[in-house]
Amino acid sequence: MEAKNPYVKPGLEHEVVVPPADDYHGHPNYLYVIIALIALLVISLLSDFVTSIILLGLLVFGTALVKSILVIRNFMHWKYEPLFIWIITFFAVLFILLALFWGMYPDFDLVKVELAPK
Amino acid sequence: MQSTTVSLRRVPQGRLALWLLIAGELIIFGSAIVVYLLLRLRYPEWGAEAAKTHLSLGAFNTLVLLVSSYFAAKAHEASLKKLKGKVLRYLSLTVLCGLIFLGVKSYEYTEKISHGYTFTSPKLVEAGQGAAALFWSFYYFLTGLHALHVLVGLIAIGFIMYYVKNNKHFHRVELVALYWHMVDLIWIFLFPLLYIMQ
Amino acid sequence: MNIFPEAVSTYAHEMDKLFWLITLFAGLGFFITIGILIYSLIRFRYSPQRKPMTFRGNTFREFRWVALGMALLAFADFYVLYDEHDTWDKMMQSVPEEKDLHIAITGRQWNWIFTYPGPDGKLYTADDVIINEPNSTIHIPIHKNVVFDIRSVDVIHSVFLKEARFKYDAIPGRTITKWVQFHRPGKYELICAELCGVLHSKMRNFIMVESEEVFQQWLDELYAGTNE
Amino acid sequence: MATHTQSFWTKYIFSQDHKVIGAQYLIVGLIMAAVAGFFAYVFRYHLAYPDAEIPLWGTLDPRTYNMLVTTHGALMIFWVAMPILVAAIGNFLIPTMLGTDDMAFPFLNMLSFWVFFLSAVVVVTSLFVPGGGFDGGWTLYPPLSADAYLNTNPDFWKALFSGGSLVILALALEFASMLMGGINFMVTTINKRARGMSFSRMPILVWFMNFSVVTFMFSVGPVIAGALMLLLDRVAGTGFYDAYRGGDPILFQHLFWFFGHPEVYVLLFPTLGVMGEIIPTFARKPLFGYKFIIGASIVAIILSMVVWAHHQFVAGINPYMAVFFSVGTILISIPFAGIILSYVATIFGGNIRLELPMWWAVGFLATFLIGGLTGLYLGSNTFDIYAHDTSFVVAHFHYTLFPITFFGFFAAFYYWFPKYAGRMYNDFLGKLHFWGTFIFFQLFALPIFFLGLNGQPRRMADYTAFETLMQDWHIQFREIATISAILLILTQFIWLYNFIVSLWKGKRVSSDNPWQANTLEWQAPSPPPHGNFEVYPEVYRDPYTFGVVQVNGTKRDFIPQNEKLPS
Repeated sequence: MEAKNPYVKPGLEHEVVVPPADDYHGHPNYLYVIIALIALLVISLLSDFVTSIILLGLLVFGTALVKSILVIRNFMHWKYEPLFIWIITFFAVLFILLALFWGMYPDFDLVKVELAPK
Repeated sequence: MQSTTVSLRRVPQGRLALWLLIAGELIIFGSAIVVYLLLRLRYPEWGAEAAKTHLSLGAFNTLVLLVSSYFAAKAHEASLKKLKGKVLRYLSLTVLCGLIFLGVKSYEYTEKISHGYTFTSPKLVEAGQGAAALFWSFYYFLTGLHALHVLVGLIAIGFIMYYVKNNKHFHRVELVALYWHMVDLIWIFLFPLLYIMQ
Repeated sequence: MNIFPEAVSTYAHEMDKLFWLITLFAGLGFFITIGILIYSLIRFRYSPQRKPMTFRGNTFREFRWVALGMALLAFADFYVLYDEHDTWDKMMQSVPEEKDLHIAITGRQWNWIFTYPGPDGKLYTADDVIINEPNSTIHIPIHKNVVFDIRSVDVIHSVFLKEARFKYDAIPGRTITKWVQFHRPGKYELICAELCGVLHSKMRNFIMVESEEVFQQWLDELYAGTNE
Repeated sequence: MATHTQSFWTKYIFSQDHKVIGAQYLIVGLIMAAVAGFFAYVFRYHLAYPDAEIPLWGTLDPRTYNMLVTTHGALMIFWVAMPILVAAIGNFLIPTMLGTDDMAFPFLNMLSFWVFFLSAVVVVTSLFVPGGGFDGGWTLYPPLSADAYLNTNPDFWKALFSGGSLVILALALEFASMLMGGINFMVTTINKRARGMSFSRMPILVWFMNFSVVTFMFSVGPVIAGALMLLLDRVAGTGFYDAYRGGDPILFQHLFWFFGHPEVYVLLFPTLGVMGEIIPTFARKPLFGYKFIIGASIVAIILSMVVWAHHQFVAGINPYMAVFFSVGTILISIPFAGIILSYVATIFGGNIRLELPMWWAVGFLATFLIGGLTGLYLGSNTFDIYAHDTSFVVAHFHYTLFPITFFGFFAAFYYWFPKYAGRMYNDFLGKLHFWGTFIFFQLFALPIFFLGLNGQPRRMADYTAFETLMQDWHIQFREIATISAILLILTQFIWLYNFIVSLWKGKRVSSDNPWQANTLEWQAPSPPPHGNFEVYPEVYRDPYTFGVVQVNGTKRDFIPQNEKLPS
């Protein structure tokens, strides 16, 4: 059966090129996911009525975070991927962005900078 | 199947490459967003500028992108069973959503530009509000870069639809769907940063 | 030939000492490593009869010599950091309370602009005296804390007084406040150390360090010159 | 393997064969090295003899001097070191070492080369556009590089076809090309290993190649965003780096060095990998601390993402923050010291054949040691205040990047030349080349340390304006450096002659495995055909099984990875 696969070269059968059809363990019900996403969008829009800046930030970024996790986990099938993928797409990216923020913050927001006219 | 001794081989090479590409893209966008955040914290007056963006249009665009992502996921599901008609239908819906997104975006741009909030906003600079002008530079930079990715995604989907039509490369539907979800993901963060945080 | 230019500021000697400390560690590291390398090349050169060793460094017993080398380097590193911290604190983190002279030094393509406080003794007031010409010489008193406000109007420049071990970038939009105290009179070149355009290599001014009285006399002349 | 016929175009130009693509990268890299080397000759000559007419060039004005220095730096880092070390060596070796036929994505590989070629064309074009080439330093610091910064409405096309914008565009293309190549390398390594080759049996070079591209991939994002913003500042008149419009020049420095520092490791890792193959083979001894080296590299990669601001100690950054970055910088020396010491430990106790590649490896270790140890001076934040932007820095990074790029490349060249050319190089000319390069390089770079310590700033078109920099010994040292640099460049012609003559006239190798090494590429025919192997190998052991053994009654001191021993 493997030999019929046009992507498999003789002698190199151990190389996985094309996913077998039963690659995924299952599919989430995408309809529930999209409904949840839209509900979160509506919640984040409620921020117009929120005056407290902390609550606003929490609400807006909290919903964005939950939305992104829903998209990554379900639409992008992250929950079926091996650890390696998690490391490169999540931990590494997060580490780098946090490092960037951490390294630049004292230079940008803890110093006095003037916008002198020319 | 000869040897799949190493668990990583479970990931076929196309998807692996796409994940690596996504990691790279997320860092590019992420660092632009980090820069935006740092300056946002420095200039409280950016809140007033953010209030001038069109919240309802932004929200509508978010909705459109979320729905398009849903269609892309459905197309992927159908592609595994090689249901050609279904894949094509869902992919065209995705493209439609992408086009609506770009249309709304360009309407927003023209509206903003007609009010004098351009890439460089010379009016604001002359009025001594250089920092406010910088907000608009960031607005166009971030959304423009994102729109560019939407455009690239649309072209890629076009190619994939052509392949699927010829009953080829069904597994590539998944790759383009992954890319499309990434575009969606970036917008999920851009929307609150540019539109909501006033 | 001296390796360093003459050390004329209060922290210049500390920096030179730091250099020799690092040189001690780096030199030790260099000669030990090169020594082992050359010894191995000579002692273990090819011979058909030789049976090479086969250790792979996977056990700690085999690995300990490399671990020792790393530990020594770590020690040297942290000793250097510990040793230098006082100097760093003095140079960078604490501007002295008594500012005997407060000057703004502003980079411009391609010379330095110096702003002296006017007769009222305060900087950034209407009576400030501005010296803005290529190759100009400014004067500062010896044994006094001179505080510089380093600024730039166009591109990035860098104030470099090599005898004082004083070097800070001038960044547009920022005022960077640093201090220096000279303890030897003389005329020192003020170099721009950051590429700033075509005439970067001609961007030069002088700082004349002299006694309090002579400086005061020069300052009076400066004020008189502007009053004309 | 593949026996289908190929036309000239698909075989040599738009080839998808990893070896041809490697050769293409190599050729473009070497041409750029010749250009950058010529520039180095011109401005070194000018530094030693400021008023003299330069042979083959003429007189040099300060603007052209800045342009040459800038272009020399940018070319050497991005168009010489990157393609030769990462792309060429990686393309040649990764598939063959893994015992497979080609890269995971041959088409992407080809695309990656042609995007790189385009970037090389763009960067060379940038030298000839009206207004002249870019002269703002290869670090592209704004506002100097964003010279449209006063103008909120620049002429778009004129600004786009100026030297600086074209350099930024070329960089963007180059990054895109390297990202494609890097993804290809990683996918190849993960999915296309020979049967039985687990991660712990991979040659150390393949590990290091992957570390290199991972470091590149994860650090390049910020500078891509930053460079786009810089380009917009130039062509569209935005104010991202304009302090008077709310932007910040320091911003670019952060984004640039976030990439710029890991970039050094991107270049260092392939060379360490090459040494990790050469040293065990010629010491006839297993690599010391294989797992330790891998672990230390991972630690170094993680640390390299949090040390970037040591390039900015004098650049007005928060002094409290500088202490953290100094600690990080100094910590990162420890894993690299461990790796270098592991190599020394590999040499210790071996049965050392001092063949030519081994000379280059030893030369690399000795030279790079100086480069690494002088990093201590610059990593110490206090001393860096004095040493920053002086020639000390110049000497330091030449002492690191020259051995990395050229010793690494030449070691790899002489080691794998018999495999990929099927012929042997001339050993005498090779030795001459090695000693010439080694000695003239030291004579070129050592004086610059002393000039720098005496306070000579870098990037100065001439020092005639400063009396304290024109003492007799300064002038003599500059002359020594210049003459050595010229001799260093001339020495490379020996190599070029050797290369070309050996390629066509060299003695054919009698064995596919002339160095008696263990890795899989030596089991392929020399030169390997399209598809590399006649029979795809299966791997039974790690690649460093050296030491005298009895195999089938005969005595030898190596067992190739794919040799099945009767148990």
